[in-house]
Parts: sequence; structure tokens; C-alpha cells
Amino acid sequence: KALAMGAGAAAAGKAMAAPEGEDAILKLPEHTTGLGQPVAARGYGMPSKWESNLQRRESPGLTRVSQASVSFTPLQGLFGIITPSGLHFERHHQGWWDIDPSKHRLMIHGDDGLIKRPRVFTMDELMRLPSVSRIHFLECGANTAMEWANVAVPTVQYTHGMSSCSEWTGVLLSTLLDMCGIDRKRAKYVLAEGADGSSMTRTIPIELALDDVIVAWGQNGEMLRPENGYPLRLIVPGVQAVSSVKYLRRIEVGDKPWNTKDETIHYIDLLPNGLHRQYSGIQECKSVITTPSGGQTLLDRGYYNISGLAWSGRGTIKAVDVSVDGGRTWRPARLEKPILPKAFTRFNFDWVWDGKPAILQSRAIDSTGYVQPKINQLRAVRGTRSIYHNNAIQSWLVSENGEVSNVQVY
Amino acid sequence: KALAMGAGAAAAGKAMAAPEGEDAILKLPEHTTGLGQPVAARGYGMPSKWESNLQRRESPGLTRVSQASVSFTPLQGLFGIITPSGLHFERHHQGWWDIDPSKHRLMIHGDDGLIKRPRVFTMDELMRLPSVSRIHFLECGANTAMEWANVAVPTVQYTHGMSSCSEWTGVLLSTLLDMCGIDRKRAKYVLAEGADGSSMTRTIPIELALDDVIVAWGQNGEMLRPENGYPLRLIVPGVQAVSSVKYLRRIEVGDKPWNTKDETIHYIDLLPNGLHRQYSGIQECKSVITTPSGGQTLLDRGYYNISGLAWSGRGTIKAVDVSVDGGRTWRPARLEKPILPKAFTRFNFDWVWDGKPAILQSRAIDSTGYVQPKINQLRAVRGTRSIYHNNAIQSWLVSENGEVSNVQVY
Amino acid sequence: NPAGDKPWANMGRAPTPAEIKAWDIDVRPDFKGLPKGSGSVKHGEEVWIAKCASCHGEFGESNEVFTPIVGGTTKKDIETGRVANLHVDKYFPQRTTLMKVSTVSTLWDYINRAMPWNAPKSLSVEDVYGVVAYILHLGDIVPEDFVLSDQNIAEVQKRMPNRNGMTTDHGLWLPNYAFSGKPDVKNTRCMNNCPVEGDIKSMLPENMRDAHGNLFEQQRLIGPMRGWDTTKPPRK
Amino acid sequence: NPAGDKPWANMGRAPTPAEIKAWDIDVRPDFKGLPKGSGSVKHGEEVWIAKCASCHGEFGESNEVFTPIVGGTTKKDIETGRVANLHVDKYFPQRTTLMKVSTVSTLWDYINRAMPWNAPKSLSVEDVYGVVAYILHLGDIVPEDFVLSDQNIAEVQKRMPNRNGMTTDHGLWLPNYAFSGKPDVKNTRCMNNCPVEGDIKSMLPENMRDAHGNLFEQQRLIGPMRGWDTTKPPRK
Ligand code: HEC
Ligand code: HEC
Ligand SMILES: [Ca+2]
Ligand SMILES: [Ca+2]
Ligand SMILES: [Ca+2]
Ligand SMILES: [Ca+2]
Ligand SMILES: [Ca+2]
Ligand SMILES: [Ca+2]
Ligand SMILES: [Co+2]
Ligand SMILES: [Co+2]
Repeated sequence: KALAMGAGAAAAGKAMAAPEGEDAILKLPEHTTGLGQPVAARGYGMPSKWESNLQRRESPGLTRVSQASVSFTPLQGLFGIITPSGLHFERHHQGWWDIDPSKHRLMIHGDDGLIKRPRVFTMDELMRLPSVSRIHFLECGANTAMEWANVAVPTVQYTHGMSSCSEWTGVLLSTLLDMCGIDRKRAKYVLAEGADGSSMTRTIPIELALDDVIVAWGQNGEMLRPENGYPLRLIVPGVQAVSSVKYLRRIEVGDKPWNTKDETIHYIDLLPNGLHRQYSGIQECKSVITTPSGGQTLLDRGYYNISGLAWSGRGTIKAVDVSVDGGRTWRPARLEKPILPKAFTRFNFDWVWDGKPAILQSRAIDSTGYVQPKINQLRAVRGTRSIYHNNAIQSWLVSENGEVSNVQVY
Repeated sequence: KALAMGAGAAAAGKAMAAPEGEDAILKLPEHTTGLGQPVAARGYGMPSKWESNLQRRESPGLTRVSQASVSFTPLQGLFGIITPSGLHFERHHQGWWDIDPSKHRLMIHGDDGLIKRPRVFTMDELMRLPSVSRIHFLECGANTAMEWANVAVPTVQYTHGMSSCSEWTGVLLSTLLDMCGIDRKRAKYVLAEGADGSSMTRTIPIELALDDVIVAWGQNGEMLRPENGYPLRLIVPGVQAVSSVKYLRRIEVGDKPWNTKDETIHYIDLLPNGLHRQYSGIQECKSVITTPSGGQTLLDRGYYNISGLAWSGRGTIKAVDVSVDGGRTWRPARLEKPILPKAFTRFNFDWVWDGKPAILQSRAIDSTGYVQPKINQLRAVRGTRSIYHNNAIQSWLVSENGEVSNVQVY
Repeated sequence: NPAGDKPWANMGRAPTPAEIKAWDIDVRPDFKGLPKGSGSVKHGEEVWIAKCASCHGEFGESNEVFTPIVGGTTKKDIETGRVANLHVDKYFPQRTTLMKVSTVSTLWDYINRAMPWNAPKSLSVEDVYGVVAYILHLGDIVPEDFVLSDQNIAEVQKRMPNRNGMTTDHGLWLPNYAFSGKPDVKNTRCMNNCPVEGDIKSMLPENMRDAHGNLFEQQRLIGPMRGWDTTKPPRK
Repeated sequence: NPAGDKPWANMGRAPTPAEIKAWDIDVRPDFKGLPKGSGSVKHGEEVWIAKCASCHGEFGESNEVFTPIVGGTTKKDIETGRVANLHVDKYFPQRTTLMKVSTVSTLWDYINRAMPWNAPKSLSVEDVYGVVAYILHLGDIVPEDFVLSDQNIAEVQKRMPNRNGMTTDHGLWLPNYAFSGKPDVKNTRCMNNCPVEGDIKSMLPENMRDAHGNLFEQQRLIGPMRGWDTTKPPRK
């Protein structure tokens, strides 16, 4: 028997009320028999009104005030690898601003001769420099944090929605540091600092700073959105997103790490023995099935295209395997192109639901050969209180009634 | 001497008014000393208020009514290869609609046994099918049409802004046609038809239909925008965008082309001898410098990162050359990744402006070895009245006063 | 794949005959899809005056809402099937619909699906035959007392002024895509001492500097450049 | 490149000493960047009551606006430099700021740059020394009559309860990035007959079904699935 659904789903059924056909076809709608809206009615367009369910949302009770909080990307409704900028997850520590870019400055300096030519740049000057455009994911170190011990949230928006992927445009930090005459031998770390109230500061080791870190103004073809650091932010590919400092105003080059508030009070991973792992930057290889996912109900039995995302802070995705029996057997998924370093990779997988309970999982493998772990493997080493860097295999239970639930199975 | 600019540019100068420093640094702004906006203040975000100059715009006088018209993408302000969906160019023949997707249907049929199992699909059903996500450009066949004879418009928005590039998600048309039991031997063409008032119809040869044509619902990670065919459109990669029928309601398989209004009255290329080239689909290899470009003024002498876009309807971009002396000498530009078939490729090129007049040009080469032509080479064969498929090398004149103008030089 | 080769193959449902009929409205050059029926020039003129003339002009000559539908074709064209005014030497200013359209089926199909612009698909079969006949009459392709029908439309096709005016012999014709698709224009990848005429052949006339509005307001307020302030003359 | 190797090298300008001073506010664990000055616990208490207590509680214990700043540390911890309550066996419910922070410089730096939350960078140097002293006093790290200063802060560092509580000996520490970066947890790519415990270890409690609002309204209205209507019990 077909699983009859509530609002909106009836039309999906194979059987029709009237034998001559469906009204949706036989009665030509207004848009087929009338004149629509003019071009440029909206000089800057917005999604369809029918899509308004897909919004960034806070997780109730996760944080106490909304200016030091997070809003999650609705991954359950997204396709491909580009996250629409309007749905990019947000993490602010002291609220977001829409800064006048003509007054924004970036200062680069460093004592003891580590920077020979300290400099101040306007946006005009920065945007004249040789630029790169690259697709990279950003993932908060605390993504999937709520799931270390138990299932705590219902949907992939809340389990994995602190990650997004965009095409970033900007100048390589290495280009700027070289312009400023960095002492490449003695410099060991840079401090990145934001211009917002929190003046967010993060230590970045020089190996990364001179590698693929971008001082970015562009996001998905246009300027950064205010919520994402307009007019200037750092992009530290593959590293927890807190390092990708927004509203970037200052880079200081030094010889020791800074141990800032978000390096010794937060973004530290508590081990069972009471020690905290500090400077845990890399976002290890991870994947998640977004369709179907928790909080959804399948409309019917039969074929489904299981779809999801995989990414690795260490390189490219080499393969994604999918299991529909809770991890007993796995088959490789199809990977969509492009497959880029430190970027989302979209995978798809054929599945026929026979109406019986099923447990869906995905498992990513990256170019270093690393295989995404199970939650119990992570817990065996790190316990359940380390908050950050939960890259465990995610399990979704499909029940007989078609409901998909967040579960832990290993 | 530096070229002093009007509003907004003064801050870019190297000299400062006060010796102790700039106010922009010394006087901490409100956003550094206050509390900002909460997360999810905007569940769906928008660009900064400082970016409102970048809008889709009509070209005055090009068309007579705005529902059968075009709005152009502001390429002069964009980065990378992804066009923000809100700025994707628009071309409507009878206006755009925001269609209730639960009532939208796709019918696939064909007489004489060309389709053995005609079918009607709901969006629910289509979105269950195996999908692909691919980055492709869309370019109107009439892009750069106004420039066949003379320079007619001032900026790259109007010369080249009928092209955009997005990540599209949907099911391959070949998958659907096979489901419907297409007779792969006898089928020669398909007709694609929209559900809007114009019920736009275009003939697509079966070689393409069974190759990389997508029946798409996703654009840049979310559903298609209403202006781009929500909830369903065709994407015919590499072919003039009129074939990528929006609001797709019907696919008919046949054995002859249809010669629809937009195949015999428009989208035909007039030759000097009075013949029209018909079914001129492919968008040949093309490129344009977007920064700097017409209607802009350079703030100063010195270094600039010349940046632009290249694409080809026949494959991938192999190289882009840039000339700053009106075509006498050329050097290869840097290509950003990814470089994908039938997609925008972003190029960058180092240039130092010495304050003297300069003529900037870009020339793309694709994977077939085709080299983008000059306008006089095109005219020698096609004359000046063929409207469509002007893929000529674009020239921008930088005058001593810093102004960049649209010119024709060959 | 334990679920079979193409487990999605049964998605969707068969359309009913009525459903196909409701949407399968296309008319091909060989008149496949053309409904039986007829309409006179006279009936067409009535429909035209009531429902079309406001946008296209009484005689299809208007350039207000859209480019003219009628004009520029001759008796000679009807004989040859080639519109002479399309030749570059004729300097004919505007290309009308009748100068370009090669098949009468296209007019029938398009008017039936899309016109009147603000009420598409509201015409009866007789109305469509009628206005097509009326337009053809305005181009002197059919006489004033003509009644266009599914029976005689093939004969009318033989009088379409531009019926021989199309070619698919070019490198952009899609079926060639996978095979040859030979480009008609070639450039070479010269890198140094490249041959150029060099002078500026065309640039925007001074009086069109502000024809697209103030360009300052169409460019970003930061970055390497600003837009021209076209409310002022060019900088010195 | 005729324009030289790095023709962009001169972009930008040198900052003035005053400009660097205005922005270079960071304080490192070795106290590089710490301004000279001092502040007493008593002064700090006044500042705290006036400008901090409303959010963090009179004794830094509040969980209302942010997690507690004070609590959970002991005299023993001050000796060992390891907060015992962080050990998994202690079952200590919440981790306070003082339980985690390893360097006193961090408190100075952060309060100076970011607090009070709604008026960051409004405190004087004395205020910052004072409130840091007050917080330390609430954690019994310094006595009630203490005056914290640039002169004695290095001594105070030796009493920070969690000063030995950090490790960088792991595969995610960034400097290891280019070198080893060895992951601590490994899975294998088993494809068939893979070992699993198999039962459901955890799932969302029934009473939390609607804790995130009505999920129907958080999912697309079309496509392969719908959201749970959490205003109703699960479907049968
Ligand atoms: C409200 C204005 C309006 C009315 C009324 C109207 N038209 Fe049109 N017509 C247009 C516009 C605008 C276009 C161009 C549409 C496009 O760009 O695809 C057009 C296109 C056409 C074309 C194609 C011309 C070409 O060269 O592409 C024909 C033929 C035509 N109309 C016939 C008719 C007939 C017959 C009627 C009445 C039964 C009619 N029109 C009523 C506005 C109108
Ligand atoms: C209006 C509310 C408010 C006021 C007033 C306020 N704070 Fe805070 N404080 C916060 C919030 C919210 C955070 C967390 C910010 C974040 O997430 O980065 C915080 C964080 C802190 C922290 C870091 C705690 C941790 O574990 O991360 C310290 C230390 C602190 N405040 C001290 C102070 C001091 C000292 C004052 C007064 C001078 C003060 N606060 C005034 C709201 C306030
Ligand atoms: Ca069904
Ligand atoms: Ca300058
Ligand atoms: Ca048909
Ligand atoms: Ca007459
Ligand atoms: Ca410093
Ligand atoms: Ca006390
Ligand atoms: Co974070
Ligand atoms: Co077009």
C-alpha cells in the first residue's frame, strides 16, 4: 500500500480522481493564459515564495543570546555543492554589522623585524591586487557538537548545518605577507583580528598562512554578505571556521601563539583525562546524507536518490560509501564534479525502499586515505565531552511509517 | 601625479591629512565598540546595503515592453565563476511567474511509437530520480548583439551581461527519455515547451537531448529562482539560452524540427546575401575582461589585476590571452580552478598602467583549438546584421584620464 | 545494485488522452498537429481589430509594442520564396515578421499558443485561422476573400515570401554538434608582432554617454575603479 | 612580465605609530602587549558590579546570558595547575571559564577587547586589571586585597588552576599540518559483512519531537519527502 501523506502530497499519487485527467493539466493555469511580471521587476532576485520553509534557524536552547550564537544552514533542502549565500550558516560572538567599506582598513605588522614593511590597505587597494577564486567549505569546529553523547536534535540542519561551501575571491595572505616583507625564516604564527565588538582573534601557524589562506572580499560571485564578514574576511581552508576571521582589520606576525579566548576557553577539545586538546584546527574528513534525513517523511515506497555531502580539511574526497543496513554492507556512491580540495563534494546513490525499517549511513574517504570514523570509535579515544570535531558517520533510521529519524548506530 | 577621483575615492590616496594617522583607524567605529545584530536576524540573507549599485538592469530602448525583454547581469562587479542567482540575467517573452510547484507537471510523449510509455511527472516524482549537479553557463544567443555594427552600449553589463553561470541540479533528460521508452533509432528531435503564456517552444536535436541536457530544479544550491523558471527548466549546456526552456511543462519526441517562432522569426542569423542561418545553437568560445571595463574610471596609475571570464559551448577553456596594446602582443592569463566543460572560467592577468592610453583585450582558446575571433573576421563572413552569436574579442580603451571606454579595434 | 538496473523506471504515470490533447498544441511545418478548421480574412480582420491592433497596429505596421509584423515583402518574393529586402545591398531598415518567417505553420502555432499577448490561448480555432489569413492578406500572400483552412494551408505555404530563406549549412546547426560543427570564422593564436589595423574603429558617441543612466550608480563604490559620473563631462 | 616581478609590491601605505598603537591591543601569554598599570580586587569589584554583574552574576556564577565564569576550581588545582573537575570521573556538570583558561593573559586580553559585551573597549587599563583581579579572587587565586599589575602578573600565572591543562599533542594541531597531522581515530573501509553492534543506541526522546518547532515548516513543500508535522503524533 502507498503511504498516504498529509498536506501537499496527495498530488504525488499515481491514481487520479477523474478518469479524463488531472485539473493541473486540463485546466490551464493563469500563468499559461496570462501575462507575467516584467524583467528587472526585482533588480536583485529572491527565492520563490514557495521556498520560505528553507531558512537559517537557531537551535533553541543552544546559546543564551542571539548575538553570541549560531544559525544553521538548511542542508536538508539544498543541492549541489554551492550554498546560497543567503543561507550560509552564521556564527557571531558579538553580532554582525554592515560596515561602510570605504572606511574599512586592513593593517599588517609585526615586531622585531618579522614584518619589514608594515602596511595599511584600503579596500580599493586590496581589490587591485592579484586575486584567486576558489571553492572551499567552512565548517564550525562545533558542527555536530550536540551529538557527542546522544541524539539531541532532529534534522540535518541542526546536526550538520554549521557547514556551508562557497566560491571565495580574494588575495592570498602569502601575497600580502610578502609585500610587507615578512621574515619567512623567523615568523612562526600570525594573529588575525576582526573589527567587530569581539575583535575576534585567532592564531594561524605560518605554514598555513603562507599556503592557501585567502584574504577574501568575494563570495559566490558578489561581495561577502554582511553576516559573513563584509567587506573583508579571512578564509582558512580546511580549518574550523572560527579561524576565518570576519571583518578582518589586522594581521600581526609573531613568533609564538596568542592563546586567545577562543583558543583556551573555547575551541578546545576536552579528553576523558581532563586535558584539553588545544589548537585543534583541522576539520577531518566527514560526510552526511542530506536527502532523506531526520525529520522528513518518505512519501511512498520505491526508488529514492540518496544524496549528500562529503568534505575533508586535509584534501579532496576520494570516495563516499553508502550503507542502507546500518553499516553491514556498503557500496560506493556516485560523486558529482567538480571534486576540489577542501570543498564540498556532492554524492548520489540509488536506493529502493521496500517499506521495511532501514538505517542509512554515508562514509567518506579522503585523498590521504583517511576513512570517516564511527561515533564509538571517536568516543573510545576522545570521550563524549570534547564538543568539537565530531566527524562521525551519521545514521538516519527510516521507520515503517516513512519517518526518518536521527539515531546512533554502530 | 595621482588621478584624484570624485566621491569615495579620496581615501585610496597614499597621503593622509593628519600626520598621526587616519580617523578610520584612530577613531574606533561603532561596530568595534558596540553590539551588532543577532544571528538569523535575516533567515534568508541579502547583500550589503553598500552593494546596491549592482543590479540587473534593462538596456533602454532595446525592447519595447518589459515582459518581452531582457535584464542584464552586472558582470562588471562580479568575481569567480558563480553568478549570484539574484543577479542572473533574465529573458522573458511573456513575463515571469512564481508557479505553485505542487500543481506543476511535466509531460513526456511522442507519436508513432517514438515514445512507448508517455508519462506525466509531479515535482515530487522528478525530484526522486537520480540527479546530477553541474556548473554550466547560460548565454543568450543575442548576447553582445548590439555591437555587431558599432559600439552601442557603455558597460560590460550591456555588452556581455546576457550570460551567467550557475550550478544546476536535476535529472538528465536522457534518463527521462529512457524511462519513457524512447525509440533511440527513430527519434530525431525533441520539442521542449514552457508553461508560461508564451509556452516557449524550442527544437533540440536528439544527439544533444541524449547527451548532457538536464531537466533542472536546482540552481546554486537551492531551487530555481522564479525568474529562472521555478520549479522546473531545461538546461541545454553550451547552446543559446533560449533552448533552456523555463517553466518546462512538456517534452515531445519527434522526427522533424518544429520551426517554432523562435526558430524562424528570431534566433536566426541574417547573412549579407539575405539568407538566414537557422538552428544556430552553439555558443562559440568567447571571453571578456570584466575588470577594468567600459564605464569605469581607474583610480590611479600602477598595478591592476585584469580579470575576466571565458567560456565555450564546445568544451573547456584551454587558455586565455590578454593584450594591453590593442592586439599587437599577447600574454597568457592565469586560469582559476575549476575549469569545467561549458562553464565560465575566471582568468586574471597582471598589468601596470603607466598613465598612457591602452587598449585591453582578451582572447579565449577552447579544447577544440578554436581561437576567439576579432569582430572584423566575423563581419567578413557574417556581415553586421546577424544579431546573434557575436563572440568577438572585446576591446576596452583606457584613456589618459583613467576612463575606460567600449571601443572596436582590430 | 540489488534493486535492479533502473529501479526508478516506473516513476510517474501515463497521461490520459484528454491530457495530451490539452497540452499537445504544437503545429509543425508538415502541419502535424494542425486542428481541422478554417477562418476567413474577413473574420480575421474582425478579430485583429478587436484583439491585436491595439498592440500591432491596424495593418500590423506598429513599432510601438513590438516590431512590425507586416511590410517589406513583394510579389516577386512570393514567387521566389526569398525576401529580396533582406539582402545587405537593399539597406532595408527593419525586418518584419513576414520578411523572416519561412513557414506558415509557425504563425498558426505561435498565435494559437501565445497571442493575444495578455490573453494567450484564448482564441478559437477559427480565430487563429482567421488572423493568420488576415496577416497573410496584409502581405498580399492571400486575397481579401480568402478562407484559410487545414485543406488549403499547404498551398499557401508555397507562397510564403521567405520560404527559401533559411539555411542550416553552418557550423552551429546542432545535429552537427557531435560530428563536425566546423566554425565558419577562424582566428590564429598570434602572440607577438600580430597584424592589426590598430586605430579605433568605433566608440560610443559623446551624446550617448548618459544614455544608460548615470554609470556611477551602476558600479561598486569600492575597488579598483569607480563608475563614470555621467552627469558631468569626462575628466580632463 | 615587462612590469617587473611583483609590480603590486608597493600597494598600501605604512601605518603611523599612533595607528599601530590604536589597534595593536593583543596580549600574549608572555605578556607581550600588556600595558603597564595595575588594578585592585576592590576596584575590580566596583567595575564588576557596575558593568558586568548584570550579565554574569554578582559572583560570576550566572548561567543566564553566558555560561558561568567562576566555579569548579580548588586550592589543589592552583597547586597542580590541573583542574581535577575536568576529569571524566568527577561528573562535574558545567565547565566554567576559570576551569578552562590556561593563561591569565587571555582574560586580560579578552576583557580588554570585548567586554562589557555591549560596550567593548570602553574599560580603562585600571578597570581591566581590576576586573581580572576580581575574577581571580572569586576563584581564590588571589587574595581580597590583591592589586594586579604588569609587575606581578607573571607570578599570578603560576597559580592559574588549569595552566597545565592543555595539550597540543594531537593530529589536528596546525603546525603539524604540513608534516604529520596523524589522525587519532581510524576507521577501515569494510564493504561487506562489516562488524556492527547493530542496535539503536540513541534516538530523540518522544517528548523532544517538537523541541525545534514544527518540522513540517522547516522542509520543502515538494520533493521526495515532507517534514514531520510535529503538532501531531507520529504516523502509524
Ligand atoms: C497587449 C499587446 C499585444 C496584443 C494585444 C497582441 N500582441 Fe502579438 N505580440 C505582442 C508582443 C509584445 C510580441 C512579442 C513577444 C515576444 O517577444 O516573444 C508579440 C508577437 C506577435 C507575433 C510574432 C511577431 C514576431 O515577429 O515575433 C505575432 C505573429 C503576433 N504577435 C500576432 C498577434 C495577434 C494575431 C494578436 C491578436 C490575436 C496579437 N498579436 C495580440 C504584443 C501583443
Ligand atoms: C550585556 C551582557 C554582558 C555584560 C554587561 C558583560 N558580559 Fe562578559 N560576556 C557576555 C557574553 C554574551 C559573553 C560570551 C561572548 C562570546 O560568545 O564570545 C561574555 C564573555 C565573557 C568572558 C569570557 C567567558 C568565556 O567563558 O568565554 C569574560 C571573561 C567576560 N565576559 C567578562 C566580563 C566582564 C569583566 C564584564 C564587565 C567589564 C562583562 N563580561 C560584561 C555578556 C556580557
Ligand atoms: Ca508515486
Ligand atoms: Ca593608491
Ligand atoms: Ca505535437
Ligand atoms: Ca484588405
Ligand atoms: Ca601585538
Ligand atoms: Ca570577596
Ligand atoms: Co565556530
Ligand atoms: Co535569448
